[in-house]
Amino acid sequence: MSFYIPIGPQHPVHPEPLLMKFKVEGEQVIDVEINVSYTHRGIEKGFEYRDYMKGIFLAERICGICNAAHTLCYTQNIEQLLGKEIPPRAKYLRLIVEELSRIHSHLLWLGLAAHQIGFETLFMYVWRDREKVLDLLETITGNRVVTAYNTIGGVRRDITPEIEQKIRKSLDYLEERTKYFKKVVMEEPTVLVRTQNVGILKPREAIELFAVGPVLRASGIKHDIRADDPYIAHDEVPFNVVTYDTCDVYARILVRVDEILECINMVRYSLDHLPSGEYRIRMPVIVRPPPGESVSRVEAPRGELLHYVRSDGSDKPYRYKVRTPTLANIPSTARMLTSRGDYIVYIADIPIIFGSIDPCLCCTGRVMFIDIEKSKSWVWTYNELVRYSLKRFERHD
Amino acid sequence: MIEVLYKMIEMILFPGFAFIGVLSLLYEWIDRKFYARLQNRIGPLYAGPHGILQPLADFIKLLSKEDIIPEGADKFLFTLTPILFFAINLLLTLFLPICGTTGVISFTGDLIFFVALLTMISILVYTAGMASTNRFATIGAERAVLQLIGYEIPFMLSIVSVAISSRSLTIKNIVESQSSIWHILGPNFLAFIIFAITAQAELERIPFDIPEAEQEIVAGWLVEYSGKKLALFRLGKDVETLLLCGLGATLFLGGPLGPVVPGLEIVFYTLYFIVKSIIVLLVLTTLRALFARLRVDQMLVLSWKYLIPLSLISVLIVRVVF
Amino acid sequence: MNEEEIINILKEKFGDKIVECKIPMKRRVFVEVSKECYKDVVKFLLHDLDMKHVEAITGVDAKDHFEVIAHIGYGISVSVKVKISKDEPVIDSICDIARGVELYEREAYDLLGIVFKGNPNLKRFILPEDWPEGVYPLRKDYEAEHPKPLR
Amino acid sequence: MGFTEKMIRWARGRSPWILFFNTGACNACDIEVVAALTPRYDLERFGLLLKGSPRHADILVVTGPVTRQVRDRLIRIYNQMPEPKFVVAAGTCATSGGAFWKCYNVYESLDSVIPVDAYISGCPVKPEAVIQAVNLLAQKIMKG
Repeated sequence: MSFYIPIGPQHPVHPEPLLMKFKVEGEQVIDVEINVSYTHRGIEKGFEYRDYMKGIFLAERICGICNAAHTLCYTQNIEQLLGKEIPPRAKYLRLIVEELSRIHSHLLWLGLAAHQIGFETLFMYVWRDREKVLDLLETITGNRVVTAYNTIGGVRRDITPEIEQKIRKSLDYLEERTKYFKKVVMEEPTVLVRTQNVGILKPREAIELFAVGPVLRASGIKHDIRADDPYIAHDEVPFNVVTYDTCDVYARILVRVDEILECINMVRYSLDHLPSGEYRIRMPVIVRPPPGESVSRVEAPRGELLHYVRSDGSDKPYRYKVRTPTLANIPSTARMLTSRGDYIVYIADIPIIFGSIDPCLCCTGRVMFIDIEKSKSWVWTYNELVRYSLKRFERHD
Repeated sequence: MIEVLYKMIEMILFPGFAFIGVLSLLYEWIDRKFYARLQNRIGPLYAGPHGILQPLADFIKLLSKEDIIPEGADKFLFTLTPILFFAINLLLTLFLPICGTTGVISFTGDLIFFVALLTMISILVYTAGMASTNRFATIGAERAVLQLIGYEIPFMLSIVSVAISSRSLTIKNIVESQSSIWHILGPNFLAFIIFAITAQAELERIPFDIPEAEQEIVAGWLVEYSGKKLALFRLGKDVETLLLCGLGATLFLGGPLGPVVPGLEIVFYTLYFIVKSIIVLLVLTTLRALFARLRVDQMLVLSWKYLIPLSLISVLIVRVVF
Repeated sequence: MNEEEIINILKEKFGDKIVECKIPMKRRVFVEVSKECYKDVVKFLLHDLDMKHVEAITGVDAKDHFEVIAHIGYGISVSVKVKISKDEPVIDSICDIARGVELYEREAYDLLGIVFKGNPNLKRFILPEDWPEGVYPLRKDYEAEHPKPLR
Repeated sequence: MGFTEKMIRWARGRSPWILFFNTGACNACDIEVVAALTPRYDLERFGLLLKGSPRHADILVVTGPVTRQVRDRLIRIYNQMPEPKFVVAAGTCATSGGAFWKCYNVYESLDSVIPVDAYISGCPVKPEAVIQAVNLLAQKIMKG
């Protein structure tokens, strides 16, 4: 007897609204439809009504957690159009804020993953230590999460020596805590049982379905935009691409934890080699880039983020396209969530598998549902399901 | 006549419902406060001194909320299960020896009756889930029964090993047999560990809160209940926590026994009982804070592969020693 | 495998079908291709030059025609651009050679109305169910306004 | 009957259970509201619990501008909540549509869809502001 579980659009563990419809037999998941169109706000049309300077604030609000990556990608895109080169100090400052927001995003995800498998204590500890990074971001950029730090032509604020001391002190504390979390994740039996060989994505499937970021690297494929196509100061700051090859949720946890340690070293390195000089070049208030188009790519915490802009010489972009990392990971998630042959997915695994790609649905506001096996015919169409659940839930008064 | 009146007072007031109700709210407060402390948080603080009235506030608020019965739910069962759930739990607390070596009710072989009713509670959880015909509730109910199969046998065996070591099935004798050494210090230490793990499963708390897994199936079998019914369920669960901690204290830590000033036995007995059951409660709360939630199939594997053999060994040890 | 080599290989493989190509900056190649050989160019890039990663497909409503741009590649990003006429916006889909691209094509279909022949399920994709048929928000003629409040 | 009335109001003020719903926000406000539950800010001091099912909760915290698809889900969830319920609009997006001016798929503000009791401004909402809002709402409930 198979029936449907609609999880969402309101669900305690996924902060964002998404509707996942699972065809289930007993505890086994057979099929999935992921509908994430609830966060579609029509941002691309919004860009066409804003001039380039105001566009930064809209780009920032595409996704709250990885907004440093979005503003970086946006400003880099416009600078490529203008053909302007930003001063080296600005490059390093942008790199520091980008890596700090990556630490904050990965720690946030680690807490949420622990919450999804019911490990409340680790969730509380990780989020308590995450406050340290948020304090750092607040001292540097003035705001805890939405850091309006990058602007066209450089950065808005400079780092003073005492801020530098503060960063170094917090980083030592963070490094020691992250090592402790890594030990907990690797040794805690219930965590291992819930994450090992769950949500399998083989390397061939990962490439074929165009997975990006930690999901790709957890399947053993060594691709990272910071290494392949180094932007801002990534060619000078050394770092190694972290890969694990057990292709499951456990590998994704470890990839992200190791990446936190990498980011800590990168920020330390860039603090030691911070070039002097001014941190921004003068820009006219109304920016009018020459007609043309440009593509800019950034390694956001969740994967490879791509911005494409086409300008026609006026002060508003003619067309602005954003392709977010979670959009690229949705096909591979659908593949992970369906049981095939001996690989069985249980209902209890759904939150942790879907959580393992670190979904940032507001970025993905442009994705709707995917049918995996085309041959499947659903018992109900979408509207019938809504009517059925409406009748079922209606208040009895 | 005086006898009946005295029994009534005992039933209603002292070791009976009023006392148990207040004590169970106190236990929920200790549990939440200790759990928050383990997570480096402060826990409820502003409802009354140190937040001690927080469970009371939750209970009254739920009582005053509107009570919704979903259209498709089977009305009779939907309203009956919370009342039954609360009533059985309260009835069982009468067996616990709080202010003396015997509870309010005690007859020979009352341990078997006690344990039988405990299983009844899990069946009630299943009917509650099935009565509210919400998809999540049905899955929660199925998981409750699956879990019941998992932990019921080791739970019984750990109690049996205590019964063997004190050679009787009545709680009174078990308590008296522990006057020399507590069961936990003797060969029954292994039985205590199994009892703690399976009590955690009976109370559906973190490592085993699969039927109510908030992240996966919203709130499991509780999803449709609101208002008075939810209040009854929550209070029933608090009383059940007190029940199992009390049972743990009685079976393993020698119930209310301990050095006593001759005049005020009752006060001392109650104090001992409360202190010992709080110790068991703290053990359960640390268990709750340390682990992540298991999947249903993993839980069954754990209980059938590890817990049952362990409990059989403990019964064997006790049989050899006594 | 730097940018010039890619352009040379493409030039001698497809000859005159390559309308125009330029290198705006390091590790970026813009190639404009005629409509017929769009699929073979993508196939050639993906398999023979072993770029094996399609990042995105962008639809652009240039005033008199549509444009479809496929961004391909891990390290060096090659953007293959194709012009399609506005009254008959049909192009063959590259879903069969690149499975993960299904979403990007359906997004372009939903927001711009470009039909991708061969896409297995080209259905409503991002917009809400009650969105009127035939209205494509990203077209220049569409004027964005907020939905009317209910209360 | 003044005493029971006062007791019920005290109880409602002291144990506000929240239900969280993100109607298309950029989830900066979501993580800040959840951050308010973690050790440093710890909303559980006020007896606040994050509940999963609309039946259990009395305060609906909504973040983000309401998109068209989410509108009828939001109304259904609002109907499912038992009677003395309150709605908190967290973040400028919920109060006034925020930065998504001229984006076609977004309602102007939350109170154009459901009645709202408290507004928290800020983009994203700071955890201290969330605590302030919970306190004010609790006082408002206690005064009736």
